[in-house]
Amino acid sequence: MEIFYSILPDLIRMVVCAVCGAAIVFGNALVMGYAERKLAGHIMLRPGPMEVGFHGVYQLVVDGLKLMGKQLVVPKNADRPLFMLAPLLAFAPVFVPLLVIPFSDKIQGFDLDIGLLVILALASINLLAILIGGWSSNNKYSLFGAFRAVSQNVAYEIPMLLSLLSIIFMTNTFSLKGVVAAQSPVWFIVIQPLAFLIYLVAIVAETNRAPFDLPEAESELTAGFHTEYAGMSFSLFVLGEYANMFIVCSVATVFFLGGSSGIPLPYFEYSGIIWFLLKVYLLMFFLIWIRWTYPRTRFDQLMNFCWKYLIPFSLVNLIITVVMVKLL
Amino acid sequence: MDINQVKKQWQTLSTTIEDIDYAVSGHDYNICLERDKVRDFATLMLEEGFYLVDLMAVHVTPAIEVVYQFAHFETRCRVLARAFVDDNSEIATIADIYQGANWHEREARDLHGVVFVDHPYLFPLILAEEDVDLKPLLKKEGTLKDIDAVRRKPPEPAPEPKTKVKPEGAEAKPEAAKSQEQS
Amino acid sequence: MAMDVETLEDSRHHRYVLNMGPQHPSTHGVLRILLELEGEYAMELLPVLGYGHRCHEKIAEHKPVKSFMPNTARMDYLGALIYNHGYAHLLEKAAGVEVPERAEYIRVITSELNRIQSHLLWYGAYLLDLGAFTPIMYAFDDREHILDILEDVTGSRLTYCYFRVGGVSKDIDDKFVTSTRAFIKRLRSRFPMYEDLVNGNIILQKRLNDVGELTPQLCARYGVTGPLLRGTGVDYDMRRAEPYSIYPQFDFEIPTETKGDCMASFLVRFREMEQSLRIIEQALDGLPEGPVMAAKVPKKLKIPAGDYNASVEAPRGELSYYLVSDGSDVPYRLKVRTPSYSNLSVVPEMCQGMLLSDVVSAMGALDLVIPEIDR
Amino acid sequence: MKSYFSELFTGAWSLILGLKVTIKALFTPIVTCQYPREKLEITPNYRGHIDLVKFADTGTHKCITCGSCMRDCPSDCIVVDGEKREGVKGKALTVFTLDFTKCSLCGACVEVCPTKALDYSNEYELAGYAREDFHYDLLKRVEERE
Repeated sequence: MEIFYSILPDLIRMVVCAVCGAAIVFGNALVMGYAERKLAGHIMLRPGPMEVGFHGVYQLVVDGLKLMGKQLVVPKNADRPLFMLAPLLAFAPVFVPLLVIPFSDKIQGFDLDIGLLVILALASINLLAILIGGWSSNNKYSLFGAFRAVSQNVAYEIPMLLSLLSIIFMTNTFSLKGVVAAQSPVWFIVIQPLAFLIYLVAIVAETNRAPFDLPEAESELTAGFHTEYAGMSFSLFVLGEYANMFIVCSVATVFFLGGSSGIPLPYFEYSGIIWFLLKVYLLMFFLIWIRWTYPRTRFDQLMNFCWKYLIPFSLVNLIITVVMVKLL
Repeated sequence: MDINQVKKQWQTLSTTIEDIDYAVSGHDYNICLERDKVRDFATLMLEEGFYLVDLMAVHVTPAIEVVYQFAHFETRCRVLARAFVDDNSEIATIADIYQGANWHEREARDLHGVVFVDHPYLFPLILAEEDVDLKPLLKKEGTLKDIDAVRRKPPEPAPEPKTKVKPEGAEAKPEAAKSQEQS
Repeated sequence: MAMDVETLEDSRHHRYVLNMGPQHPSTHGVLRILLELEGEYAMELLPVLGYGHRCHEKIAEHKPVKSFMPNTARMDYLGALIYNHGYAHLLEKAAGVEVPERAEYIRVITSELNRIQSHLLWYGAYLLDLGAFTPIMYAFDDREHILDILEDVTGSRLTYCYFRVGGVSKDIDDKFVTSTRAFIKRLRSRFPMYEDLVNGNIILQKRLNDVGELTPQLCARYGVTGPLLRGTGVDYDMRRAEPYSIYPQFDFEIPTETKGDCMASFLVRFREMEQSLRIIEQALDGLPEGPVMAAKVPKKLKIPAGDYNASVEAPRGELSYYLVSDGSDVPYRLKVRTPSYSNLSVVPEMCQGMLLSDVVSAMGALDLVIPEIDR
Repeated sequence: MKSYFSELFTGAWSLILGLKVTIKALFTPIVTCQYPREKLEITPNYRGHIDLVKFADTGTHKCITCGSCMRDCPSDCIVVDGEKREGVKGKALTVFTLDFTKCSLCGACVEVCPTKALDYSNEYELAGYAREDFHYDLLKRVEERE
C-alpha cells in the first residue's frame, strides 16, 4: 500500500498526461484539418469549407463522424490482422513523444534525460505502420507507396539527426528542457541557420507531405499506402500524420526557436505555452503553405537531394559546430 | 524533298498517279497501288520524310479499299494512297515501317475486318475481345456501293474549284449510285 | 531517367504487371495502360482503348452531313470549336460554299479562344499530375473568363455547336469584343505569375527535363503532331503548313523547342497561348462588317462524289476529316483523324524504361483527351 | 562544383518565387461563387433546351405543325403532331414533346423553324430522378407560362 501511495502522484501524472496527450492529438488534428483545408482554399482563391457552422468550423467534426460511420473494408486476399494493425500502429505511438515535449517551463509530462531519443525512436514506428499497411493491403500501388515511404524516411532521418546533433553538441544534453534552457540569450536558429533549414526540409520528407509526398502520390499511386483504407482506419493514418507533424514541429521549436521562451504576457503565468504553440503552428503553416505551392519531386531526385545536398551540408555543419565548440 | 524526284520513284511502284486539286479535295496526289507494293511504297515514303497521317478502310465493291494518307512536315504535300485487299480481306502490314500504323491497322481490323498480314499484334483495340467478328463499319447489302460511285468524277466542263454545288451534277451521281446498287 | 533496357532483358521473371486505369487519376478518362514493371521502371506499356467508344464514324454514315456538326464537339470536348471549324471547313470545301469574311474572323477568334481554354485546362491538369494542386485553380480562373465569353456568343460552355456550313450561327456584338480585349489584357498580366509559380520552379524543371524525349523521325513514324512535334524543333502547324480559313492574314509565330522532351512541349504549349492572343488581337482589329452566314447554303447539302480531306490544327495536333462521298447528302464514309490517337500510340516506345513517375509526366505532356481517342 | 552551387541557389530562389505567388493569393479575395447560396446572372444567350415562344400579341405559340424541326433533328428527339380543327387555318398543334436526354443542343430546330416559334430556354439547373423527367411537353409548358 505504501508503494502504491509512493507512486500515486506519478500515476496521476501519467493519467493526466495521457488525457492531455489525447486532447492534443485530436485537437491538433481538428485544428490542422480545418486550417489545411481553409488555407488550401484561400491559396487557390476559393473559400474552402463553408457549410457546417460559421465558415465551416465544424466541418472536421462532421467529417470525423462520417468516417466513424463508414464500413471497414478489408480487401480480398489481404493480410487481415496486419491490415487492421497498421492504422493502430500509426496512431498509438504518437502519444508518447508528447509526454517529453516542454510546452512551457512548467508544463511538461516528464523531463527525461533522453527526451530527444524517445521522440526519434517512436517516430520511426510510424514508418513501420506504413510499411505494414502497404504490404498487407494486397495492392501494388500500396506496396509501392510503402516502399517509397521506407526508403525516403530512412534516408531523411540521417540529415535530420545530423542537424539536431549539432545542437546537442552545443548543449551537451538530450533533455529537451535543457535545450530550451541553453537558448536563453539567442535562439539556435540564429547560430545554426543551416541546421534549421536542413531540419525543415527533412521534416517535410519525414511527414510525407508535398512536395515529398511520394508515398501517397495520388496522381501516380492513386493514394499510395492507404489506397485500400477507408473510414476510421484511414482517419487513424491521418490523425497519426497530423500528430507527427505536431511533434516534429515541436522539436523544431524546442531546438531552434527557443521553445516556450518569449515575451511574458501580463497576468498569465503560463504564457510560455502560448508562445510555444504559436511557434509550432507557424511552422505548420509553413508546411501547409509549401504543400499547396510546389509540384511533387521524383523519387530519385528526392534521394539525390538528400545524399548530394542535405547530408554533406549537415555533416559540414556538424564538423564546424564541433570545432567551434572545442575552440570556444 | 524534291517532289519531282519522289514522283519518279512513285512511278516505279504505281501506274496511276493523279495530280488532284488541293483546293477542292485537300490532297495533292492520289496514288493507286497494287497490294504487294504497299510495303515498298511505305518504305519509300518514310525515307522521303513523310509521316503517316491516317490509315483507314472503306468498304466498296469489288473489295475493301485501304486508304493511306501521308503528309510532309516541311512542304505541303498530301498524298493519298489506296490499295484493295485480297479475297481473304488480307493486305500486308506497314506497322513495322510506320509504327503509328499499328493502331490504325488494329482499328481497321476491328471496324472492317481487314487482316493485316504479319502485323505484330493484331488484337482488338476498340472492340471487346468477343466482338472481333462484329465488323461494324461494313456496309449492308443495298448500301454498299461500287468504287466508281465514290470516286471523283472527271472534271466536267470548266470545273472551278470554288463554285456552288451544281444541282445537275449532284443529281446525276445518285442515279449512278442507284444503278450500281441494282446491279 | 531511363534504365538500360538491354541489361534487363533476361530478367523478365522479376517483372509484374500493373494496371494503370481505367480509373486512375492521371489517365484523364477511361484509358487503361498495362505496365510491365521492373521495380518502378516501366519496361513494357500496352495501352488498352475502347472503354468509351461512341461510334461517331458509324453515326456519321447514317445522317445528313450537316447533322454531324454537334457530334464533332463531343469528340474533343476541349477543342470543340476547332473540331467544328474543321468539319465546317471540310463541307465548305467539298460543296464549294463561300464563307463571308466576317464569319471567318469570328471563327478564328472563337477558335483561338477555344485553343487557349484547352491549353489552360491542360496546364492545370498537367500540374495536378505532377502533384501541384494550386495551378489548376488559377488556370481555371482564367479559363472561366473564356467560357463566359464563349457562352455569351455560342450559348454553351463546353460542347459548342456554333459553326455552320457557310458561317456561324450568331453574330458577335460589342460586348464580345470588349470582354475579349479585357481578357487578353488579363491573361497577359497573368503570364508572369505562371512563370514564377510554375515554369521556373526547380522541381518542375527537374521533373520534365530529359523526360520522354522525341525526335522528328520518331514523330514521323508514329504520326505525332502538335506541340509534341513542335517541341522537337519542327515548326509544323496546320495553320501555317496548310493554311485554312484566314490564318495567312495574321502575323504569328509558331513556337518551337529543340529538345523534344516534356519540358519542350510544355513550353511550346505555354507560348502558344501568347501567340493565340496575338491572333485574336489582330482579328479583333481587322474585324470586318457584313453577314455571318453565306447567302445561299442548300438545305440539303449534297457533296459531289469523291473524297475530301480537311486538316486543321487542333490544340493537340493535326485534326483531319476525311470524307468519302457518293454524291448524296449522307457521307459514305467519314474518318476522323484525331491527334491524341496518334500521339498516344507513341507511348509504348516513348515511355519504355521510364520510372512510373515519369510515365505520368510523359502521359500528361501528351495532353490526352480520351473521348477523342475513343471517338 | 560551380554548377552544384548555382543550381542550389537558382533552385532555392525559384522556390521562394513560388511561395511569394501563393502567399499573395492567400490574401487575395476569393473568386469562386458559392453556387446554391449565390447565383451568377446567366447570359440571355444561354442555350438551354428548346421552348415554344409565347407571343404577346396572340397569347400563344406560333407553331404551324409543319414538322420541319422534327425532320431536321439529328437525334430524333422532337415529336410534333397536330389535328385539323374547325375554323383554324392549317393544322392545330396537339403534341410537341422534346426528349431532352437525346438532344445535343445543336440548334437545328430553332434555325429551321419557318415561324420562329422555337427558342432556347434559359434553364440550366436540371436534375431529376428518372429520365422521364426530361421528356418535356413543350405545349404544356407554353400554356403554363406567364
